Amino acid sequence: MNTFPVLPDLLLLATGVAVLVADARARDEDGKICGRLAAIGTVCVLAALLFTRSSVSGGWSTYAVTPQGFWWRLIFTLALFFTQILSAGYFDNGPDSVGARHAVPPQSPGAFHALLLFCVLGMFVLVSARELLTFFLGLELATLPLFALAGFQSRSGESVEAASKLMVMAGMATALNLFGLSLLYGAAGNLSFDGLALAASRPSRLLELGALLLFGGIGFKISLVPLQMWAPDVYEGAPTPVTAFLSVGSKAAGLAAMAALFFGPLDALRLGFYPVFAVAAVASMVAGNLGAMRQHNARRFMAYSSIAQAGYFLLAFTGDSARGQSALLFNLFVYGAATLAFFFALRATGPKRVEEMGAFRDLSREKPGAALLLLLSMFSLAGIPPLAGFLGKFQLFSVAMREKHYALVFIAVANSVLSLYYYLRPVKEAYVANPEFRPPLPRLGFAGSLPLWILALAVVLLGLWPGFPR
Amino acid sequence: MNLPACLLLSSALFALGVYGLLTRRNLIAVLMSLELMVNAALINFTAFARFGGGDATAGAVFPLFVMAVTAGEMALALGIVMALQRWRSRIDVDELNRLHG
Amino acid sequence: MIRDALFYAVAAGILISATAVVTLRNLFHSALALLATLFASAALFLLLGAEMTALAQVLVYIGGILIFVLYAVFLTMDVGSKMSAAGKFKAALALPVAAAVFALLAGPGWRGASVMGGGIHGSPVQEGFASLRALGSRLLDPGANGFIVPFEIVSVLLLAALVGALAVVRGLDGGKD
Amino acid sequence: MNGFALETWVLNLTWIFPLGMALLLAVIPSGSKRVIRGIATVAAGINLLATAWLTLRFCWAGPAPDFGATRTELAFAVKVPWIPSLRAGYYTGVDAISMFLMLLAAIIVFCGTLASWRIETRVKEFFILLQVLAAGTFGSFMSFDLLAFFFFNELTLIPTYLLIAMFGSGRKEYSAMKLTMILLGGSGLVLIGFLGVYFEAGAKTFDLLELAQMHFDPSFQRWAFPAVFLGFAVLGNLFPFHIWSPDGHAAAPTAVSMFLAGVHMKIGSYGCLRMAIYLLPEGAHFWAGPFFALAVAGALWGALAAVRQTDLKYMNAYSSVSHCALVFLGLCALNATALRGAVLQMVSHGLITAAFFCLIGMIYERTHTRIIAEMGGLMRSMPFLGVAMVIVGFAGLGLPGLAGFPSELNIFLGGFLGSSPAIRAGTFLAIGSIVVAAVYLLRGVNAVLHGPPRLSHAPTGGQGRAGGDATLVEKIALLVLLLGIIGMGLLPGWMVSRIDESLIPILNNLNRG
Amino acid sequence: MDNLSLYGISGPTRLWAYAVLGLPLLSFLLNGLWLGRKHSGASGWVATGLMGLSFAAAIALALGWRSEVLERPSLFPQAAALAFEHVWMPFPGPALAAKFSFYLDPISVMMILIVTGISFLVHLYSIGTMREDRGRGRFFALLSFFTFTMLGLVSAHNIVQTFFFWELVGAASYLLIGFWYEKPAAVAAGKKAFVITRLADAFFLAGLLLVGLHAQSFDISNLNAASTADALNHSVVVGGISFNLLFAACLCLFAGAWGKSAMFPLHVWLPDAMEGPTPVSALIHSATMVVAGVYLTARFFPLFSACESMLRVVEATGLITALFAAVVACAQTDLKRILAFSTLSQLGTMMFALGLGSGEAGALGYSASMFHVFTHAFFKCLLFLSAGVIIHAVHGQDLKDMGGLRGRLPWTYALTLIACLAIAGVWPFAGFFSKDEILLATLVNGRPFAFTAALLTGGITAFYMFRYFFLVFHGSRKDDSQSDDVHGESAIMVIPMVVLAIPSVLAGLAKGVFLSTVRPFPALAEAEPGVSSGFGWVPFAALGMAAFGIAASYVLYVRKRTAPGESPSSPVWHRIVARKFYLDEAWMFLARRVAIGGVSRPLAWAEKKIVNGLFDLTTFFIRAISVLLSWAQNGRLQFYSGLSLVGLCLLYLLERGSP
Repeated sequence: MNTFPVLPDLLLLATGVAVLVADARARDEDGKICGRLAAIGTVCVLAALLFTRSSVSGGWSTYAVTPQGFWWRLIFTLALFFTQILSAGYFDNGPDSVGARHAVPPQSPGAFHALLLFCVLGMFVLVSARELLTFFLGLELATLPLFALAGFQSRSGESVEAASKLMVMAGMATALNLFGLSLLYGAAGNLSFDGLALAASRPSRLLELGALLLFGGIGFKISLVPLQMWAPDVYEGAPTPVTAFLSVGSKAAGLAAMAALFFGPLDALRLGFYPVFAVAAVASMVAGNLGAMRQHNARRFMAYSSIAQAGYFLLAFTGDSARGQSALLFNLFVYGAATLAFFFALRATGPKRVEEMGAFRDLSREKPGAALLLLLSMFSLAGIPPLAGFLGKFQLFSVAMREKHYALVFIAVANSVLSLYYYLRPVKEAYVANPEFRPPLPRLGFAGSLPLWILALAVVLLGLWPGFPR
Repeated sequence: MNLPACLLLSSALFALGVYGLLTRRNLIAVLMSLELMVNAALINFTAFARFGGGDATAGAVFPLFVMAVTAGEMALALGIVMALQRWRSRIDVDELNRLHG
Repeated sequence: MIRDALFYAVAAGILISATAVVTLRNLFHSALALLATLFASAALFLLLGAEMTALAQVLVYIGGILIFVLYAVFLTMDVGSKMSAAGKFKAALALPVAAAVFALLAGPGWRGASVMGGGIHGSPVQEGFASLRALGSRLLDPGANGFIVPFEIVSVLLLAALVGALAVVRGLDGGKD
Repeated sequence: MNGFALETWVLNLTWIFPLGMALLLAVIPSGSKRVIRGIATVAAGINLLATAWLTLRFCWAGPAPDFGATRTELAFAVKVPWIPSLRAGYYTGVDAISMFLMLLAAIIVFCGTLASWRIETRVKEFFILLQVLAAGTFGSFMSFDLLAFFFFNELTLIPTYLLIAMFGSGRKEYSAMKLTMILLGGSGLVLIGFLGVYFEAGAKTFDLLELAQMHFDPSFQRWAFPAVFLGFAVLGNLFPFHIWSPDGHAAAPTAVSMFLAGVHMKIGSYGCLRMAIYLLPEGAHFWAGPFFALAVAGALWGALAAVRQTDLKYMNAYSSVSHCALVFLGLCALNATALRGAVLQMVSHGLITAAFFCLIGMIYERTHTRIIAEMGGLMRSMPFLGVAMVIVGFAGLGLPGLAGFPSELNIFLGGFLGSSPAIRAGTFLAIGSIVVAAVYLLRGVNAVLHGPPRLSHAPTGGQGRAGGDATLVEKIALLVLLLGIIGMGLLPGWMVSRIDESLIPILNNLNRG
Repeated sequence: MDNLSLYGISGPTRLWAYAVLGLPLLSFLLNGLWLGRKHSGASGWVATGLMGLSFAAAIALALGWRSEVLERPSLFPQAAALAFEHVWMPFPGPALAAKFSFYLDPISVMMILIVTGISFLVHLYSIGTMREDRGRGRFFALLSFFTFTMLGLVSAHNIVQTFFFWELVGAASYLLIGFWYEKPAAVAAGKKAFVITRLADAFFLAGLLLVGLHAQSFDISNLNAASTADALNHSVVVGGISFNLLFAACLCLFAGAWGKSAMFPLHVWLPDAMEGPTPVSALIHSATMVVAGVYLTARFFPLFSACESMLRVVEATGLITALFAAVVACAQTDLKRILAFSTLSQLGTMMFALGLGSGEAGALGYSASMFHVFTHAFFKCLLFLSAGVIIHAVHGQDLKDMGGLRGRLPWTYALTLIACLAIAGVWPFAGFFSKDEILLATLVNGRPFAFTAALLTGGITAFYMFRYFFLVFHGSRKDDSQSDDVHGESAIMVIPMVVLAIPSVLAGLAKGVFLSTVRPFPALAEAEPGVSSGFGWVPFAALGMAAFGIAASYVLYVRKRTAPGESPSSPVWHRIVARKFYLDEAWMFLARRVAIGGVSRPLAWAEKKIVNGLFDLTTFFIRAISVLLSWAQNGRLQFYSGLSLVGLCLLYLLERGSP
């Protein structure tokens, strides 16, 4: 029984608890200690991850750390880390959209950070699960805190509305998942992945229905059509760091879940599920891309973008599992970097909650660095070489193309082309639109702009040297 | 009493939950409908445990965890309902439409 | 035979009370109907031989969850007040959806499971599969078939849920004070 | 990386250097416009000299490429692995086709830089973007790896969009968007085609020359060829996919118009030749007819549409449609003469159209109008520009002695060499476009330069911003272009022989089936 | 196909060839790049000097050619040689290459002499007329450029070279017609000239490519070989239309000549081209460039004569043009337009002479035509130069404003008379001999209709030339008030005219040489004597017609003092003729209404609305869906849930439904 490989998981848990304790004790300080503690913990987790990279746990039938899992955990942890940076100072001045209306004392970030950490712990569990119960719990742990996070600014109507919608839709997804899991259990006779894999080798309708329900339930997390409709509303209503986390961390968790099942025990089912994957992928791309065209709210815009991206991600499931998994992971890094970059650029337009695309107006003059980051982010998301987004999509397309799904790839490429239309809009605001009077933006400083440059480098360099994950 | 009957029952319960989910205007009622759906899944687990003949204990354990999770979910829901209550006099889901488009 | 009769009675009870849950216009009545449904489910679990599940159903669900629900009901509205009825249009749309979902779920269950008959994976009836002893040993077993890890995880989950609920509610009071 | 010849280094630096210059420009404060202009100009000048030197080395002193029946050696080649998992490599080198197109690109970037000296707002951004554009173009022309080519080609997209949208005029945002979307659509088709080729060849390599040795299944070629060809043809301005170009050109700032029409489109036609026809020869044979018909239609359509334009830039844009259609005419005739003509036409049209856009920009800066009817009699106040415009106009209508003639001669001859009477008849029709070219070009030249001078923009005297003739910088820009136009018109022979050598592998592939 | 090898001329003579071509080019470059802008005063003299040297070199070249080729029996019949030949651009194929060559045979030597000589004189003359023009540097540069390109054209042995310079000549013509670029009429005329000739040249290009491909060579001697005609002589079906390829190819080639020599109905550009400076008209639009079409036809005479119907086309075109232009000239009042129509008429005459027949008899027409090219160059140039003096003197070019200039411009008077007599074909002036030969050739070839038409044309020519002469110099002066202002005759303008007058009188003496050396078919040279016997009456008939024309003109304009130009009382036919049969209007209609209005305008509309519209429609469609999606995203939780579940059901159906 080797606990060493789960060191990151334990560290994550410990950090979460430590933050809670610190939050309870450091009442009078404005809670910065919590944020710092959380960040330090996250860095430790990152270090531990790298340290334990090559180790593989054994012994538990429920929980296993695999080499593949390392990359997933890395994604989750990085998403967490950047979300923490993004949230730094976010709650200092009160809830953002209502901040102007009510003078609200700063809200404690302790709970926020703890919830984030628990959420990521859930994701860790998700990718380590070797049986359905743990899997389910991981999924729930990765989802439940999000309600609270989305509604964290409980004085803001939008935030609470977002939380409610998220809660109800997630509840429905949970119900679907549960029903699906029960059918899988029924079909396999036990909960372990191995048993499930055995059952999947001789498909039954029970199994297929179960898989489909799980597809739906997990699809909710990756905002996949037909369970994508919560995303725009929740993204718009939730606090910006939470939106960022939803679009990167949570989506990654959903994909991890999808990969855990469909590249794992249900691999044998995937071939038969091709139409489902293909149609859901195409529908997501179309819904996301067309929906995004008319959006003026930056976060709502990103929601549609993330719906469309979910569609591309799904292409990974239409081909060979090893290649699919690797393409999925790579594209997640790429997508994550670009999406976070967008949110960092958004934050650079001011500390307040920013609603409209107009926030980017004239950014290229005032903050060329942030504008460049935005540009790179948008073009990367659109999949334009030489940025990382291209290679990400290229690998996804390759997976489908290798299986000669020409029509699917054609539609995906066409959608990718179409997507540039709206991805250009923030760029247009930042670079092209005529300046309007605005109070000068606050300076970011070195520490403030460091993550921007890191992300920018990631968006560029990942596109040029895609040396992982192998 | 056999497996198909149980599955039929759970399906019907789930469908009733869906109906409630889609029609109830009060958020708490909607949550109650969700509970029905979850309960349907629990019936499934138990039925499969009873009639499936595989690892029956696992099927009995699962509902216990689900209940715990649901409890947590309800706690959170209560918090959100309270927040919503503060903001809206009535927790009518049809009025939760400020975010749209 | 008696078990069958009991089963059908319980099933009818579940369905009727569930129908009441989703149709009654008084929220409080609705909540009471849910109570009935859950009790009936517990009875079903008993019938199926899962005593511990039934017990947990009564303790956790009815004792815990439903209290939350009732609390929410009391908190948010007058007990006697009625919800506005679901619009006819909405109901007309929802009914076919619910029917479709039923068909979706019941179809394979009906056919698949009936083909397999009882005992898909071995002997169908295992008395005591859900006894306290069986469950307890599995839950706390760190070994190959144990659920010790999920057990730990669910505790974290509950902690997270509580923290979340508190955070949301505490935010209403304007931060920590 | 040791052991490469100096030329190889220089070749690869032609795209790295502009990127470096872009970085350098990025750190210069945006207020010091003169410094920025200076650096940009020097950078473009160095690149031009380097490319010219390379061309000389290539033509007269370079290692004689060994064009065997099966294997092609590129000059100044370098091949290193890049993405091992995809087996994509960084594979660069030149043959005559890419060498001349690179020279063209260098000339136009240099002249475009000079022509952009009058830009006063956001100078820094402008020149940075221009450098990136240059880097992408150079990289495209020297890449012999499909993926790397695609990378470089797309690298031009972002700066193009921004340059038009930020520095353009008129309906700039609409035009920039339209251009970007349509071009990206073309790229999408290309990508699908490339993926198809890559997987059809067993996902072993992206190396163009290796892929070209594979015998692809004819039925595969039949669907892959139109994808690749049309994808590139969109960029190459083939009718009816040209719709991005008139609006794009009209809205773009001078340097970008020059670049778009002069170089960027050439990447498209270059891709049609190098990727589509080379890799998928049987598909080319199968599809040559329809695309030939499109080319003929485009030659006439563009020319006739140009006659009716009121805006000089639109006129030249439609003239480009017509002239680019001739490129495709040459490509689709699929024989040595026609292909050579197509390559020549790429270079010549690049020079001519860039010179024309350059002139239009300069005239616009003086008259503040591009509407033909609002101009007149500029010959007296700006004789240098006037003479240049006459020469360029003549070149555009294919006057012998100027760049347009040798290429058109080859294309038409190649067309008449074509396999079927329909091809020959189509060529005959396409020759008609040179008559229409005379109509619209002389109309433009006459209306702008000749006739009584208009008072509204009478010269204010002296060489300067308001009226007068070209400044020294502008003269240099124009002279370089004119030198190219005249030089190529008078002495096409030395280009032709090298181009013929480089076409051998393509023709071998074509004749294989 | 074997490439006929040609005799290469020796070193010194080759140098002369380079000089002939190089000196005008040098003049162009000097004037264009340097002298023209800074020292435009010197530019005329420099250009004239270089042109004189070029002329001298041409004479040296001709002499060299004569001694080396013409007098060498082995080479005599063909009398062809190459001074130099450089490959300009090779094409795939055995001998398919565009070359830059210098070809010497009788007609090219003749043309080289005419071009250099007349160009030299016109340059000299221009020093006088352009003295006060700001743009004289540009003028001389372009004039030299024209000379260079014209020389390149006539010396070509490769048809691509022909086309190369053919186009450049057109460009030079365009620039020189529009020399006064601020004068809208001049600019429009330049464009008209260029576009119409361009239209013809497109066919020329197609024709030369077709012929070249079948001959597997672009060398003219190969193209003219009998094997080329054989290779071409077959039927081709395109789009259901069957035609003979030889005829089609020749027609395409001839189309080039058609445009350049302004044959009916493509002639409309030539009268308008008179908007250019008079020296330009004298050099380009009378003596040299417009003759290029005739020259081209003569070049391909062996090829054309393999196709009988082709010759008929040539003949008919020439005849119609000759008669038509002569008739129209009678009613014109613009000084230079009269000369222009007279040029047209003469060009027609030269042209139809080429189409009279194949074989031995046809060769006679060929020689006569070339002889007429030779003589016509002098007297027509002289006419233009003198017209220039007149215009210079009275500041106008309308016959209605002139009269009685005999006293003021005595030199011009005398020289114009000589030229008029020459063109009218009065013995012993040059025109008599060449026209006589042509008339003879019609009869020898058995073409009485052509003979009649030619005779008639001769009469009309005499009539309108003397109408011109009488109206300008005789009668009363119209504008005495401006008399002080009138320019006289400056020496620099008169000297070239005098020089031109000499061959206008004496060129007939060269008839013998011409008929013996200028031959299309080398093999038939021996059979030449004796064909013209029995037609001794022909010269008298021609003289009679000329005399009749002159007399009629004298009666009408000296005796009766009929006013030129239209008056309300003029009959309808007069108006029709004066308006040139409304052909300009017809062309205008064709260009404006049919080509632009009927084709280009709807096409531009389609481009905007249909091709671009399709794109906009697509975007509209996409936007519409976008709106729909946006509407579906209505914020209603239960709508979302319902839709999700329906979607899930559909996915299940899909999964089940697919195999």
